[in-house]
Amino acid sequence: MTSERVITVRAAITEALRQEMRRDSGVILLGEDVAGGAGRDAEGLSEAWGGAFAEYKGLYAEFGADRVLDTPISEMGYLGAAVGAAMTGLRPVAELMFVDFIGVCLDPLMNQAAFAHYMSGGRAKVPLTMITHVGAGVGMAAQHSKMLYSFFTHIPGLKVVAPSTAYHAKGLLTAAIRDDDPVVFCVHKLLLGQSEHVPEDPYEFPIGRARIAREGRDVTLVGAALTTSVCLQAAKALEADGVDAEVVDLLSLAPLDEETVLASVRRTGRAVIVDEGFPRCGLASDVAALIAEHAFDHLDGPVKTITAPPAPVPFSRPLELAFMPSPDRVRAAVLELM
Amino acid sequence: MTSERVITVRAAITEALRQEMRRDSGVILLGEDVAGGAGRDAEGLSEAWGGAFAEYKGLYAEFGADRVLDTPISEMGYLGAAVGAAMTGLRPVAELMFVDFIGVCLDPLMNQAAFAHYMSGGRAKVPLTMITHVGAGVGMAAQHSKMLYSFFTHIPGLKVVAPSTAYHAKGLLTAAIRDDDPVVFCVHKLLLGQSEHVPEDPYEFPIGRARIAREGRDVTLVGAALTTSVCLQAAKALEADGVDAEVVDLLSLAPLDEETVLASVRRTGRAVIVDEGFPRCGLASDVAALIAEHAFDHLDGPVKTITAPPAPVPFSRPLELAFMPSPDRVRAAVLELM
Amino acid sequence: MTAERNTDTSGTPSREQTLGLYATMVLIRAFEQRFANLVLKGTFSGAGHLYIGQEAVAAGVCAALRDGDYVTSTHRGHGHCLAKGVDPNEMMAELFGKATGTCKGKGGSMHIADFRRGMLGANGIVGAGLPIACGAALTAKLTKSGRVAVAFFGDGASNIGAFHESLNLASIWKLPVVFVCENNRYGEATPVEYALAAEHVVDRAPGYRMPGILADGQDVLDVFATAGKAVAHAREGQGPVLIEYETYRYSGHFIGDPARYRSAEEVESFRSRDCVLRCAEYLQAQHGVSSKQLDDIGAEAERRLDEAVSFAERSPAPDLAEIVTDVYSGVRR
Amino acid sequence: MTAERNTDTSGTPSREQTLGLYATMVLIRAFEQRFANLVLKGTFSGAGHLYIGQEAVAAGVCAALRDGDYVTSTHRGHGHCLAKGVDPNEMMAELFGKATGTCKGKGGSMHIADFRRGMLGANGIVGAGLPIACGAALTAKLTKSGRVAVAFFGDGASNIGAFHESLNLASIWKLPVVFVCENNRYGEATPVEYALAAEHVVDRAPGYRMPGILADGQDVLDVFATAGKAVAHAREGQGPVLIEYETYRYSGHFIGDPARYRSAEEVESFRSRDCVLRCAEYLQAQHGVSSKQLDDIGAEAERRLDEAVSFAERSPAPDLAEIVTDVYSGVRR
Ligand SMILES: Cc1ncc(C[n+]2csc(CCOP(=O)(O)OP(=O)(O)O)c2C)c(N)n1
Ligand SMILES: Cc1ncc(C[n+]2csc(CCOP(=O)(O)OP(=O)(O)O)c2C)c(N)n1
Ligand SMILES: [Mg+2]
Ligand SMILES: [Mg+2]
Repeated sequence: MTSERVITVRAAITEALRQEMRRDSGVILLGEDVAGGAGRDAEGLSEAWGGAFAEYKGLYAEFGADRVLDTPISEMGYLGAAVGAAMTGLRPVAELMFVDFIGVCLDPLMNQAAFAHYMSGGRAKVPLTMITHVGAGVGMAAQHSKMLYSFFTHIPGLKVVAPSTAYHAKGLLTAAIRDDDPVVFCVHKLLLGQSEHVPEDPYEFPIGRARIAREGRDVTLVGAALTTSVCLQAAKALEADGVDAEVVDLLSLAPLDEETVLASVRRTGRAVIVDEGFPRCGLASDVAALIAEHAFDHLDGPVKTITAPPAPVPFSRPLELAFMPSPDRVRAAVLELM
Repeated sequence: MTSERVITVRAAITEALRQEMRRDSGVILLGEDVAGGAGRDAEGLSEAWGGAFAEYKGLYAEFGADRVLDTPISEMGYLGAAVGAAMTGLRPVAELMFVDFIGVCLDPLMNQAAFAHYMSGGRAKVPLTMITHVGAGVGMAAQHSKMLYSFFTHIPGLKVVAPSTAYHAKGLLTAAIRDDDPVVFCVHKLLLGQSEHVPEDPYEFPIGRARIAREGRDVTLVGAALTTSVCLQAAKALEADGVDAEVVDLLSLAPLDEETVLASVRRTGRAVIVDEGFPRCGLASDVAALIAEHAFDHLDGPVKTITAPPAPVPFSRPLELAFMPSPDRVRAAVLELM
Repeated sequence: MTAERNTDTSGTPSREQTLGLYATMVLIRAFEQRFANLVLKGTFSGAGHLYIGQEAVAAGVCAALRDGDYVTSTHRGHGHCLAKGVDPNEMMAELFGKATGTCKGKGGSMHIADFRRGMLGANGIVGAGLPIACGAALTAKLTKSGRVAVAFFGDGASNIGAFHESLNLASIWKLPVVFVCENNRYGEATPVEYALAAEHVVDRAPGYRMPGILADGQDVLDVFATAGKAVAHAREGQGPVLIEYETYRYSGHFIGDPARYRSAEEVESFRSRDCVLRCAEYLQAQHGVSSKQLDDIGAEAERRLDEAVSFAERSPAPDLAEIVTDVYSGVRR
Repeated sequence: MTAERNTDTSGTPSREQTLGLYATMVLIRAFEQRFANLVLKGTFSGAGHLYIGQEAVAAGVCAALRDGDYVTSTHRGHGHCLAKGVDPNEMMAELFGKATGTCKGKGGSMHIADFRRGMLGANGIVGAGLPIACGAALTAKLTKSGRVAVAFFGDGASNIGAFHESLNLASIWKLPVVFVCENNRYGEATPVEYALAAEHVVDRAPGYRMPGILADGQDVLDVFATAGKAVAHAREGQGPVLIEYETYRYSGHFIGDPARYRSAEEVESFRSRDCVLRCAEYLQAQHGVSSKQLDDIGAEAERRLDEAVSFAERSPAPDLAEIVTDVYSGVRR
């Protein structure tokens, strides 16, 4: 595979956007500083940022101010506008810089975008994609480090994806933009710089499909976003313990690929769900409950969950690192099951 | 018990507020039309509403405009102000008329109230109570009928209660107002008119404690808010099937009384969780996962969950009624377990 | 039954246009009366917010629009729907929760929407329609469709964040959107003079570098003329406009609200300037329309509603399987 | 090391007051320089938003406040904290994530709060401090404590809903709160003239029936005088005031931002009006303060920061058990 092109998750996101914006003139991008230096083309100061996480560099240069729109700090306004634009024929991609900011703009997503199709008896279409950044590990504390993807998963009508690699980031974002329903694309900040092989041609990774990131016989580790790599590291470490762990990478949180999860647990008889989100009413308990209800007869032991502690994300570096699920915690949980 | 005083949940809420406002001059009430006719005292037109659900009637008359404050339609503004008032020594009770409106004001609750104590290293205190109305059954469709208590339960730092009777409504609201942490008080609209015995003297029902609403040997039914009565009706019907069902009424969703739930399931060996909320990442899966992880060895069968369907709340009456968990669905689920 | 679509979007309406405006107002009032009676009879559940008293605003504004133009509405949206040309049969069926309703019975009064008519939806969330209208206007601007979006909202909504963010966004992006504030003096039981830290909602327009117009919302001619100017301004690419119409809702906030927060004199003072009566007088005085003609319009509205009600009554309830359909569109581009 | 608390809250500051203002500005700048160097050295992680260039606003406004008065801040809050009297040792320890920090190391730069000093918190959410300040002002009003609340926020924050709702609420309730907008020309990489649909943020004050003041945020004397008037107005129960200070941040939005969205000339034009230099010149010209005295103030600030940094370095990291403490206060009334 050495000759294959390897790019980062960040570059994969840029590429998916560029290709879809070329493919369909209805695709627009809006958010805070997705370009930067708005209105300063004359002075040659435009596209100063290309997004707070630099995923949009080059898009303003190629598609211009009509399709790459910097917004004021008005999440309720521009996310609601994205919903209205989607209802009337465009395919907006709106960025919510940090998922934590959903506190100021949940309504357009929940009561409007997610429900419009249903409330209109199937007439409204809201082909909206919201890209947002989730997760801890960057030292930004409680208001900039949450996962919150369980909120979106809870809301009927929303589709929710969380890529774990550059390959899936490009495929899922492409699928999200082409989907006629609102999709929340949750990318973990610590994944942005990670690289792997990504085909140059446009492709979709289907929303609603999980993958087996590693095959194993003894226990099923379920991960999403960053915790997929945590599971893979734990699985590697468990080899020394003589444990052969399978790793399921959810990729789509809604709709959830229940069959892939259940089939794996039915094979292994053991399950540990690893989720960086908060413990209560989160993704881990959602998947654990699915297993406890539909794979119960195949279980050889309790369904274990490993999540963030029941606390806001702390600032202090050692605390923040201990806050996030680690391969050691996963390994310890598995060994308790064996 | 015939001689005992019987009042509605609505009246129990009024009484708890009146007694706490008399007890502590720092307790204030604010929200939209909690009085009504604001500024019209001169014309004798004040307190026209006493709240959209008439739970506050008489409070404006007794405590006046300084302590019963009508607000503009500015949930972000007045809920945020309630947080600031709580940080500086008052004990505000803020009403969010319908929980669905959290879409316009989640931030003051999540990033501010819930996290302030933690982010300040324990220095900030936010003795805020938010009263909000949840649930379907009143024909108000998708934007006025959700539960959403799982959102609050997900957020570390918040306490969340959901009374099922007038007795618990008064005791939990009193406890919430006296608590130094932010508490979300979720009352189901269909409970407001239900009556039972409520002592006249002030009392607290401890936050964090569930109750056994009915004792039984064969299966544990777990309910909250309105579904507690659904479970009790199912339990009654199951007698004819020869099934002796125990009913656990959660009352507090955060902190959760894990011990009461687990002890019951360890006795009965079977569990059905009944929750009017949406299925994904909700309360039902949270409790089911708790059981699957910590009472697994005592389980005689899968942990079943009964929730709302994976859809927004429909308007049409027959659809709305079928949308809500029913005793029949609970009974059927139990019979599958026996 | 709606006003003939206005092409000359400025000045005084022609005789036919005025007759159309009158017919629209009469239809709206008749519709709301029927609705109120049905709710009071307990025919169906749910919140009902009557538009009676404000008919001139919906009629006048929508008459200044073209079919393809967009409208976002509120919890008090029946008038906006009818004026925008939504079918009364489907609307009534929706209120009955029937499968033949505008939204298959899934939306109800607060969510009536008809995308075929540019009616992007009533809304149960105060202020939520403003950003959506900005988005529709953005589509119009980027696709150069020449369309305009109108956001209807109330005096109470002018104090919520979405109002602020929408007006600012529309102004900096020069969006073809007209913000129509129906100042009916109350947000629920709260008087506007208590909740609004300004004399008029339009006093806020300069803070967004936006033209503001204050007009008599009980005079359909005034509404038609001012809306025409604002819509033309937006359509010509000159950016958004904020209009405040001074009006009044005769009934309580919802069906059943005794409205104890206002005096009988106040109600009377507004009723005495009733938009329907004044339009009738105008038609008779200026255009020699006979009372017979006016009665016929009233009778036609009643006939139309008999038809709507029986259509709704005859229609089937949605199949229970519909509970879980239309959650996802399932369609992909 | 903060400005001596001002009692005569109006007019020109005395010699001593001015020296205090100068010392505060110098301390803030020195603190931010140290902080920036430590971040660039990779001493600790996290976002760092420097206040350099805007020192006159924090210094001048807080000098017009009393100890018991409240302040809500932003993501760019170090200057506000220092000016309000928060201990530099504890602040530096907080930035190091140490147990001795203002927040036990749990909050970090964007959440520094010190309730003992009325400092209700920096905030990572743009606009979130405004409603909180309204609430603090409500406490002051209802308890008749005579206190005042100040909400610091940026030009970018003036376009978010919380700004609108807070100003309206403060006005109708006549709250003793002063809204201090620091217009430093940018919200992240977005120029104010693009994002703000008005020439000045204060142009929005009339829409809330509120006095608006526009002043030179690079002139600490002007800031002190205007803040004094506004604070007095609020303290006397005359209601809220909106002040806009025209200022500039010399560095990028965050430490590491090359700030390619602005020209070198623009930066220079503001640097040439530097608040610290101008105050120094004023002290020399008007009060015959020697350059030696000024140097001593600078030296004292550096000494204070040597102390703060070594305090932070010497301090222990929080125990890992602290991850789950302070989630609930556990206390009950
Ligand atoms: C965000 C939000 N807050 C509160 C409500 C409850 N509510 C419904 S209508 C209404 C009053 C709206 O007043 P106004 O905007 O003047 O419209 P009007 O009812 O007068 O037509 C309120 C407070 C809501 N639906 N949404
Ligand atoms: C609600 C919200 N939206 C976006 C952000 C990201 N953000 C942090 S600071 C900032 C710019 C703020 O600009 P301004 O208010 O002018 O303050 P300044 O940085 O200039 O001091 C933005 C957009 C945020 N923290 N919160
Ligand atoms: Mg109104
Ligand atoms: Mg700024």
